[in-house]
Amino acid sequence: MNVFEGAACAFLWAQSQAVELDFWTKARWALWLLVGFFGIFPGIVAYMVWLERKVAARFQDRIGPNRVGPFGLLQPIADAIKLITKEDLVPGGADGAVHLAAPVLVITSAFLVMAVIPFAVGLAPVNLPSGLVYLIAASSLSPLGIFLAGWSSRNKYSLIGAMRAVAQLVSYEVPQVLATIPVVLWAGSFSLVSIFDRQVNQGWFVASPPGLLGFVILFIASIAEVNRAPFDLPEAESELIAGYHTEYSGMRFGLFFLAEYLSVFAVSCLATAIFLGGGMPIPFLAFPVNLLGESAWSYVIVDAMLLAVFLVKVLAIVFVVLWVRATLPRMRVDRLMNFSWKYLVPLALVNVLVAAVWYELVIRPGAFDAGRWMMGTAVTGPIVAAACWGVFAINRAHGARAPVSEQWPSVGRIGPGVGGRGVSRRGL
Amino acid sequence: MESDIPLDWFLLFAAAAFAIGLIGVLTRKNAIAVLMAIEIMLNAANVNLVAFWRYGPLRPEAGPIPGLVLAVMVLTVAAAEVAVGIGLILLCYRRFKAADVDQYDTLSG
Amino acid sequence: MIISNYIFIGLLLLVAMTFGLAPIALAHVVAPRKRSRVKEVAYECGVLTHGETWVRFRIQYYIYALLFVVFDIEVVFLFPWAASYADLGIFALVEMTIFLAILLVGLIYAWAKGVLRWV
Amino acid sequence: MLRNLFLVISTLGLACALATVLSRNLVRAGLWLVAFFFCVACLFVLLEAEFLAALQVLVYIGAVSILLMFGIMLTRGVQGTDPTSNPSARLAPGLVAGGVLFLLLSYGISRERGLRTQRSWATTGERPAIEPGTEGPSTPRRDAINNMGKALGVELMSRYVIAFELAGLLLTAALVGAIAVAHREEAFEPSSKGAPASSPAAESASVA
Repeated sequence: MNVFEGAACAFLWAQSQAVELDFWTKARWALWLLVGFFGIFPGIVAYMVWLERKVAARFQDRIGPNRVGPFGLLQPIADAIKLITKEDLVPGGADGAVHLAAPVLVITSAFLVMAVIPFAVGLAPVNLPSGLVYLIAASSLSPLGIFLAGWSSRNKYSLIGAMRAVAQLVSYEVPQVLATIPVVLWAGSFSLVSIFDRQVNQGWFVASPPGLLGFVILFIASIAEVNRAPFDLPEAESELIAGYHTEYSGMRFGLFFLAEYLSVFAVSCLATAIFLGGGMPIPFLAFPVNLLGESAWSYVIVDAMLLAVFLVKVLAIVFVVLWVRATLPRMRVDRLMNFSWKYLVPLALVNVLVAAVWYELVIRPGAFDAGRWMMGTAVTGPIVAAACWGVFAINRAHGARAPVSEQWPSVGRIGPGVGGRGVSRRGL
Repeated sequence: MESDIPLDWFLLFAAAAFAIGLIGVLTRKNAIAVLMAIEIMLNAANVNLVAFWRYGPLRPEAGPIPGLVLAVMVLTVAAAEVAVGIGLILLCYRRFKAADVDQYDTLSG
Repeated sequence: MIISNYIFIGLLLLVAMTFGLAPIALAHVVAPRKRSRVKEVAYECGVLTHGETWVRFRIQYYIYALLFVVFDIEVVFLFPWAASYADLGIFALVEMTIFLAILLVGLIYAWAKGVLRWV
Repeated sequence: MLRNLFLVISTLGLACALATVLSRNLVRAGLWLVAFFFCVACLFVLLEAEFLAALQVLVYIGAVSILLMFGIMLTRGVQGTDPTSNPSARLAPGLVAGGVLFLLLSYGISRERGLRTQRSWATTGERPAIEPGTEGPSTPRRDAINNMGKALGVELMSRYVIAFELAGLLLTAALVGAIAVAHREEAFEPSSKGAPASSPAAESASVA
């Protein structure tokens, strides 16, 4: 085994949870930290911004950035230079240290989330045994940073925006976390690498009724978690200027901006890794790992393909996020909160139990095959559909009975309850 | 391992944190600050629980992780305590227009 | 050792903080600095700031945070349950159904009480 | 190396705890408290309870601190300063009480012995080994440490199932009780004539 193969093997088989602090581990970590986290991920994020501007422009029948470099490809670099050379303003009454700490905390949270994503076989920075809990814990740091940003600015719009943002983030964190529980249940492990391995054997987790519902809930809640339209209430510029980052300018604002896109990338990676089968190109077909026999080159080629498929999936999710932003208007604040607590949370709770039923029907008997899958779908599919229908029906009935206010139209049919006569404020 | 951390280091850390929490409970007037100090004390207790679980012998009838289960329960109770505590503080704030524990003196003759 | 992984996490924490602080430090060197009173005023739609920065927040914020804390703790129990479900079987499903039903009572109470509305 | 790491983390943690207790600004106190929680999570990692460390960050930093911040915002001026707090009057007796408690506890720690092993706590220098290849009675512990989430689930579902269901009951009781206590805004609204209602910023309160 020559040096290259040794490196490749150390690189690829660094999958086990217990690592030794030998030379290869340290080299791998240094590579991840200096090249991955300092170079590649910020680069990807910079070009996501470019992509967003291009895509949004196309949706609006414009061209988008096209002056700096071919197709405007150097635009992110120009933006970075602009942000760095802007004056670094701190408002007079602000709490200086906290004002500085807030964007750093937000971007730290976005970075830490990426540490457990398995991009391909062996291409996870670390494989923690409680990786998913770690990931959720890391992502739960960002509401605190946003709150501190709004609080430290000493500006009432910042503070209102921050309080709203935190209320929204914590509300949507609940369904987001609950939606990942079926995955843990089916894989029997929190390690994202084990979750990927399990999907190699059993097909993508999204390919089952509870998995599909979980994926949809995770996707919606994640859009809200990263403050993207139609859930970008915290920065509703018509009411709150720029929300919690009103008083942030120059590079400090740039950090919030970067953290937002980094979070979009991270949640896309998370959804891909735990629901969409990671780098597997076809839902139920295990990828041939030793394409060219048992050699290091074979693993490298297969890994490159897995990585490419993974990134294509992530790109597709990111594109859908941009598409949603270009299509849907901003939600009203009361509906935003309702949607989390009255639709997503009950559905996610039911989904957890349905996922256990799916486990009993399909996974526990062993020997995953098409017949078992069809049987499981026939049983759990109607339950999931009925749960969705039931939640919507209850909400419509309740919303029609107790509208929020006499002026504000309620969801549901226009009936006698909406006109304002005999409206009960208490409801239900 | 060649240089393990001694058990009593953890215990001393927990004792010091607990004492600091006690200082907070005794000196602060603001009810929320008192709650924060109580959280410090509960965390100190958790450190003790986990340290004893890790260093002590296991009893077969208590399972492999009795200290951890207890720590998770402390976590639960601490969160519930903060939730209800802040609810009560809000109620008192509306009634007495103050969040200072000294001003809740309706019961004092 | 499993704990060795957390050395990486610690290093990543340092890298992330560097990544956050370095551009600000760079901007501190590169960017122009011209202080003036007007620039330091809080931005409120272009007029001078009006009144204290003292907004009275509504109790709803607390209610949502409270619900969040309760459901976060629920997740603390759901995660170990999900990870160990393969070893446990139907009995665990029944236990978790009871647990979720108890918590759902709380959610329904909040809903029926009308506190789950923003206005 | 581990010992140095412990010393750094615990010193930082105690400093943060002290800052929490002494800080006059409540939001800053909350921020120091968050740092203290993080240090405790690091200690859990050093104790090889990494699942609990993740839960610590998730629950304390992610949820409890947010609740505390909201509580501060709902009861104080937004800058969170605590103008009525006059720590100097009580600081001395408080410090004395804390110091005495710490001395008592450390005396106890230096003298106490383990219940079953009869080993002094002060001389317990090493923990039961879990390195792969070590046979003997520490095997269940090794499994639990290597897959802590799973072990916790099994324990909660079998041995501690009553505690688990009671925890659910406690959470629901807390939720219902806190809502019942806090959700009486209308009843106290007319009597509120503090600074906030009369200030011009009350208009923005309706935005909030």
